[in-house]
Amino acid sequence: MHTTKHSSTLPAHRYTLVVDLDRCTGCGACGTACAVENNIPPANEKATERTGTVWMRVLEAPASSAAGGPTTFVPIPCQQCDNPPCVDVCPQRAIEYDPRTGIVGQIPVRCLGCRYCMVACPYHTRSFNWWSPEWPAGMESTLNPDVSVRTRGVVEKCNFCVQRLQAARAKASAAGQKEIDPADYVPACVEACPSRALYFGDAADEKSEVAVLSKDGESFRLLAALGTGPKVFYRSSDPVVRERLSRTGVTRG
Amino acid sequence: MKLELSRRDLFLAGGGAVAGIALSPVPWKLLDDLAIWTQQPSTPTPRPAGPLAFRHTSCSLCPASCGLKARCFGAQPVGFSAVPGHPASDGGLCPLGLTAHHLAKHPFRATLPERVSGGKRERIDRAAAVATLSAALAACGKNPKRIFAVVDGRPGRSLSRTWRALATATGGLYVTPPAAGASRSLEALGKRFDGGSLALGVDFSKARRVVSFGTPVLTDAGTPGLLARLRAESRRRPAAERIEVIQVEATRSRGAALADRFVPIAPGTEAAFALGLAHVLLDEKLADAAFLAARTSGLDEFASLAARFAPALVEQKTGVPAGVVTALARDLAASLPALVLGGDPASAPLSAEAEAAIASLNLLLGAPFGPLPVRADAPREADGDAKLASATPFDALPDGSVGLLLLDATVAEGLVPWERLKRALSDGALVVSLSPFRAGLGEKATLLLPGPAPLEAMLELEGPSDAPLSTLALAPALLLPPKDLPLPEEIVREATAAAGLSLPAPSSGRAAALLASKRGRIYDPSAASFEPLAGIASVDALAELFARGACWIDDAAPEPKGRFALLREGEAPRLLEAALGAPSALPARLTTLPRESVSAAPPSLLLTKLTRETTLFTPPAAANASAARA
Amino acid sequence: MDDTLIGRGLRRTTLPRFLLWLVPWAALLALGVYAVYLCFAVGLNQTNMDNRFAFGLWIYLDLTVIALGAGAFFTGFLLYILKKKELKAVINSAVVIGFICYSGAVGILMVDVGQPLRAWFTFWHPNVHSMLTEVTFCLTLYLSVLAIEYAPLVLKNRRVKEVPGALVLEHQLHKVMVVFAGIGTLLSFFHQGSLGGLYGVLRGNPFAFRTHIGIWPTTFFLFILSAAAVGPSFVLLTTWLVGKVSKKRLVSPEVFQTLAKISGSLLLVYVVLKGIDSLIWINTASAKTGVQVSSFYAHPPFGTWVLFAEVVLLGLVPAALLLSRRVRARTGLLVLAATMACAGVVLNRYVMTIQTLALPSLPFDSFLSYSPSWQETAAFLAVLGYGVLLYSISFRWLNLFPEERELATKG
Amino acid sequence: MKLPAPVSFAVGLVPALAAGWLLFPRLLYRTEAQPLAFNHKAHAEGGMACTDCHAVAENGRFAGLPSTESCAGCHAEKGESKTINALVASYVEPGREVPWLVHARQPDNVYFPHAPHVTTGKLACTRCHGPEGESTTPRAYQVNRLSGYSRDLWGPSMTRAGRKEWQGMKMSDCIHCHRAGGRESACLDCHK
Amino acid sequence: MLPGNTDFIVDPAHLIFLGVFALVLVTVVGTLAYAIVSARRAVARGQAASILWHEEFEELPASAKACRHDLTGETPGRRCERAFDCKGCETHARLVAEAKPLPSIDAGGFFVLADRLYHRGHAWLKQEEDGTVTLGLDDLATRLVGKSAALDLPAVGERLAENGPAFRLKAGKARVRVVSPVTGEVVETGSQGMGFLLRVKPDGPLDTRALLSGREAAAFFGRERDRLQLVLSAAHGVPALADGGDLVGDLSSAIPAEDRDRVLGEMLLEA
Repeated sequence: MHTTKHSSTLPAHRYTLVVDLDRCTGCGACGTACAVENNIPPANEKATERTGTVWMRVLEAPASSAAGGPTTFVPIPCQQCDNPPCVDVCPQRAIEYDPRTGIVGQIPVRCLGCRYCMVACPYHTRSFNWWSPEWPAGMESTLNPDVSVRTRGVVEKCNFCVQRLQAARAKASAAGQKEIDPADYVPACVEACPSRALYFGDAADEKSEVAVLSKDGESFRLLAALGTGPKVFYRSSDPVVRERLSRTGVTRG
Repeated sequence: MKLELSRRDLFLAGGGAVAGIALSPVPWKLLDDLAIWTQQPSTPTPRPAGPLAFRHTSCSLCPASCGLKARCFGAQPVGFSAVPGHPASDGGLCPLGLTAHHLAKHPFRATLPERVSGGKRERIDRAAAVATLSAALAACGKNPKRIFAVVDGRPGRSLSRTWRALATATGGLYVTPPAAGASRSLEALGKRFDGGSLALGVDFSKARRVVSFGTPVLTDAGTPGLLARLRAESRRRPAAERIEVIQVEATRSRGAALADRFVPIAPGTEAAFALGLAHVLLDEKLADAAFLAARTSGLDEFASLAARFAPALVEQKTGVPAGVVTALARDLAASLPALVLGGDPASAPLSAEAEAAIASLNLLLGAPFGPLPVRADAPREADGDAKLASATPFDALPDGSVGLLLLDATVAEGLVPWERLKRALSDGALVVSLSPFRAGLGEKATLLLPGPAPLEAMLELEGPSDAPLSTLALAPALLLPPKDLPLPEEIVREATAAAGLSLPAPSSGRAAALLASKRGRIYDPSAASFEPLAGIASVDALAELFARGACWIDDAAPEPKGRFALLREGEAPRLLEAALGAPSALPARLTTLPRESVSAAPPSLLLTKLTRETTLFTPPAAANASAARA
Repeated sequence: MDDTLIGRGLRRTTLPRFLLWLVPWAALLALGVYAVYLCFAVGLNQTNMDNRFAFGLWIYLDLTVIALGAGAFFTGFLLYILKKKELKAVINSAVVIGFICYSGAVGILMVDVGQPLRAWFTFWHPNVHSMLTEVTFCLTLYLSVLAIEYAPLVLKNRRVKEVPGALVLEHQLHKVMVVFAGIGTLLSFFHQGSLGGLYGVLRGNPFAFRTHIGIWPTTFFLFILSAAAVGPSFVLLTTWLVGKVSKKRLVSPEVFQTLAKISGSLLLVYVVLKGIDSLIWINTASAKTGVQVSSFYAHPPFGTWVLFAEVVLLGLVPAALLLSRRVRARTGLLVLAATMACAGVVLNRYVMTIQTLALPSLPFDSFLSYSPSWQETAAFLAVLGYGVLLYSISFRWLNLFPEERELATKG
Repeated sequence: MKLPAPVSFAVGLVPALAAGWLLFPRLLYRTEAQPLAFNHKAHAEGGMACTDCHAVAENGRFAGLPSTESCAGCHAEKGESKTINALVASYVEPGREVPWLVHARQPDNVYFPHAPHVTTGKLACTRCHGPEGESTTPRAYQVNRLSGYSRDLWGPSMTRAGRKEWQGMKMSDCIHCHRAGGRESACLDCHK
Repeated sequence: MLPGNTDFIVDPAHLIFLGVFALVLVTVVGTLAYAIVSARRAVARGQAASILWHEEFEELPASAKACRHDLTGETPGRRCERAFDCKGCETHARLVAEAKPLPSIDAGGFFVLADRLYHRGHAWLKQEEDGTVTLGLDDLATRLVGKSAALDLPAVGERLAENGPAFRLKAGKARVRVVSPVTGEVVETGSQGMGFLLRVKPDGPLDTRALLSGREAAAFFGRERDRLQLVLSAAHGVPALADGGDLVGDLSSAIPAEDRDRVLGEMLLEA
């Protein structure tokens, strides 16, 4: 039987993303690689930053001090919460938390496009397909066959490139292994980041880079006070940046 | 016997029919199929075009020539990743490169020659293209006001030799674009060397502090993300070992926002600010005295010039508080070697005087040969070079004189502005572009001879001129060009012949020339290893390596003997005048996608997407154009 | 034809005048239908909603009309379950208004979703933890119940009842109406609540999130109570309005007073509970999420006046007015008080929808604005047009106010 | 004469049943011919295993159909039979891939990895594909006009009653087998 | 949603939720089905006319619901609760048992014929010797509808039900049905001139307990005259027949056209 309640024991894997804000230059390679990998369509001519389909968005946080310290660029994919606010609100179970990977999966073919999950997500990492996906003639041939194209009127979001996990699992199976080789499962954004600001791995493995990085004093999570338990960690050597970004923000408009 | 059919019978029969349908698969199967139908996306269905394979090549979209690892199904690449350890890019790849495989399907892609006549754009066949071009070629040289000029965005390639030969044959000009970004500073510094002009590169890993006068060192400059990575890695090291980036700029650009320190200055006062720093360095005896003594000349003259730029005056000129100037100069001196770069390819270049001041500052900080190593060009075929036309700098292109302008596919509008080109043209000039796109300069051409799109042809790629070491890749094609694509080089040759001119046969001796030099190492991406070039047995073996996406990297060049002039003949008064003169108006700045301006190709539609759908980028000019037309 | 459809003894305007009255509403409906067509054919990009403002005018409209339409269930509950006989005078009208509000809301909801063809998935793969599932189930069922409650009105039409069996069916339906009233009350109770819960469960939104009582957030109960409180007020208001427009006396003044008394009492209870809830929220929101409640009201135009208006100006004040005998004696004041009560709930739904979405959550986020596109507005107005059309037709040809004839005879 | 009630009822019932059971499947499915009359049996008798042509690659991907190149390994020349002549003339010589109509092709949003089922799960090919390997000519490919998918996904029987283990490839079939084996899966394990 | 569906979740929340949903659905559908089935059954049992009459009666103004014994002053102020179906009424039975045979009384301005029985829907019934009965409109109704009224009589062979519609008539814009005092089959149709409108063969022995005659009828007509005055005055705000004198011969011409429907409906007991 399917279970909707999250397993109380720690999942076997906790795929985790760590973003080193010191390194991010806001170049946009992560978002581009994500769009290429996940068959995200080109923009409609009327699209704006509020109506576009972007799974990996890089936001610009204002300078850390009035004196104008370095700007922080904050790449925001789906935070893959352990206690996701979106899963419970979906009226027809188009969102699923997989306790074995910690990935919050969105199933666009099940989605009716009510957008309740978007209202529920405090990170605003979900996109609604306001337009039909369209590619110029011939460009469909460049689509990634490992990812299906989502139609108009459904919600979609980052799923940590789960197709790469699927491929890694198949490869492990073909080799007769039970566990995947961690090197085989790297999301497109992490692979693409030219300044290597993104780390990805299984935090259930205590020795993994992400487990170590996510636990040190420089790491924090967005809106941690809301108890959503994201598996995307941010880190900065600057305590001001850490303090500023880890707040629950209702800034003065 | 008469059959009476009542309403009751009709109802019963209807009921029977309903029961019959209910007992057949119709409703249940239809329900299931309709349910599936509602889940059917009216979208393309991507299917693998063959088995999965990885292939290596290099990106040709900008001079950085990053290594590409292409994920292909059959012959179709569907995505790229960077190649860690690649000599040209060290694992970096920018958004442009990540979408290179889309460009062949770009809506602006042209696959047939196009001619603009009477304001109307029409497709023409190969013969018509040849005829048009040969007529124009034949007309050249007869009238000194209608000369031939060819602009080559990437000089030094084998194809460049053809263009030089063509310029020679027509008595025309072979034009090269100005240096981009940091290269301008390096050029200015290199020219101060008395042992002949030096080619210098930038090695960020050897610098502790980087001062950038508007150069997007954090967001762009050479290898994508390299300085940002180096700086971030140094952050967790002891304070003395940290790399710091100081951006000196009139506006808070993205690079300025990212920098450790941002020093806003009045526009056009870079020279004054640099001289102010020099003043403090010399006044407080903080400059690299050993380097100055051993490798420079004209210190006294320069010192007396710099003495005029006390921080108080600098504050008055630049708007930067005197304390900030002093503190910055002391910080630079405290963490040598430091590095100063100036100019941004996407905005107005710095004045020659500002570059001169920046060059002197680099000397005071002892940058040459450390963070600014000497580099040698990649080996080329030498034969007959002397007979070919030499390069005319783009700035020297005479106004109103060009009757036939040939723009190579590598010419990017960002470095070769159309407005400037237009000034060089005479009335009724034929502008031929070899760009595969009906965008950028390709859109401006009156005769478009579209060539292979990026990744559709084997390319000769040298790394950027500001890289610490020369690199060379003969990058294999990943995509098949469209069938019947008339190759522009062939059309040009045919037209040349038709015009009664002769051109030497196309050369393919680059690999041989490289092998003959026995310099450097070659990187094999599939093995992720380097091999000394000397160990390669034959040109064929080298060609095969290149066909697998290999990249050659030069050995470090020895430090040359000689001195840099802190000031050159008669430079001091000009510098003084420029630095003390009124600040110029704020340049109209374009914040662009990384390298957009120096790429000849329009951005992929996915980049246009990010421009439209995120707040991160302000729209680059090309994306705006595509938006307007879409 | 027309005059034989009008109930005996009821004075209605001439057919041409009636048709002329329908024209603007029909035009509104037609424009809205065109806007809806655009939304279906071209997509929801026709709206000004976006990824940040994922709910807009339509959800706000749904919440509002369903709250106002609560008069149907609550009058039914009072009449059939609590046997408040005097409400028989308005039950028909309340049912029609309820039907209009609910069918309008369901219709708009179908346009609001991106893939309406998949809407039935909610029934096939329900996630019962979602408030929206509860809303969907209850709304669908209750709309059916309202249709059943509407049927007797049609069956009693002067011409329809001549059909053999029509009046018999009406008679039988009337006998079981108590069952439907009971079910309607149950369903309304849950979906009014779950509409409140819709926002109250948003753990990621400290402005909307409320503490739980049992398994439901407090907004669940506040929505039920506020809807029940303004339902009678809205019935009062519409009855008065219909009377004004048609220039008829439709119900006796006692009915108004009964409605006002019920509305006022419930509103008072609601306001008190809302106040307590606000206090609890003010003291838990900042403690748990590190947000100062004052910062929710730091973005103009959503100042603290909103809370004041909601609780005092359009809550406590109309409650006091409705409960005052002297106010109740004067129709003008009574109508004003009922209007204020309705406005209070309209404001509450607005705040819950729009302010909730407009407030930034991430520390580097900003307060957002949203204004509906003409398509959204037209679809919204279409519901109004449809409502007026259906109500006008019902008023002309169905006997909505049983007392009307007698009041007319009395002169 | 008045018709007895059962007769009137039957007048409606019988044609409806006939239409539902006989006509409806014909309307619902469209039959398409395979490009070549491939003989699985002959190849199997020749000593070939399924995996000789349909193999799981080292990277875990299933190379579902052999390329024309691999066919040409044995059938480079015309001569042996009409089918081989057609293969050589239409595909080998022009270097085109054979556009086989794949009975088992799943919807685009489905991810079915062969490796965990075949290599790890040790399922025989026939478990899901049936006795395809014994066929002498390829079965006609039937497309559901509404969904556009192969009839094999639903199974040959309209009712799905009494179907063989290998007939039907709907999600419920996958889930039944997984549950029977105690292997729970998340949506994204099989959906992309 | 349904058990057996691969996606069906077995956990308490789902079971409770879906259970409640199913329960509500079954209740709604069941209740609706019950109402429809019982309505069908009522029609099949011939209760339609009775239900119709009761429904109509329910909506009549109070002034039209006076008990027959209220008319005669035996039980002043009594309202009929049985829709004038006196047959099962205990009060009626008791009073009839006590009452002496009613003498024939002449009512001023109306012909109250001794051989007729009057229904309060203003139809009269006359028992004929051949066992049939004839039906007609009483004097008040005849004068109310006027001479120009068009009659819509049922065809021979059609069935009438007591308190069901006997025939319809149309006078100007007014359309009204006349209630039948008897259950039976129409055997002949007449006309105003023939002295009767319908000849009906009653089902079984005639039960006339609910009909008025003699003194009751006279009182009834007096009462109806007053009621008519009220009904008319309601429309105009001034009392008609202010002199308390006799009614004019053709009442129909005295009623404003727009009120005729309402007046006729009220007087002929059609809501």
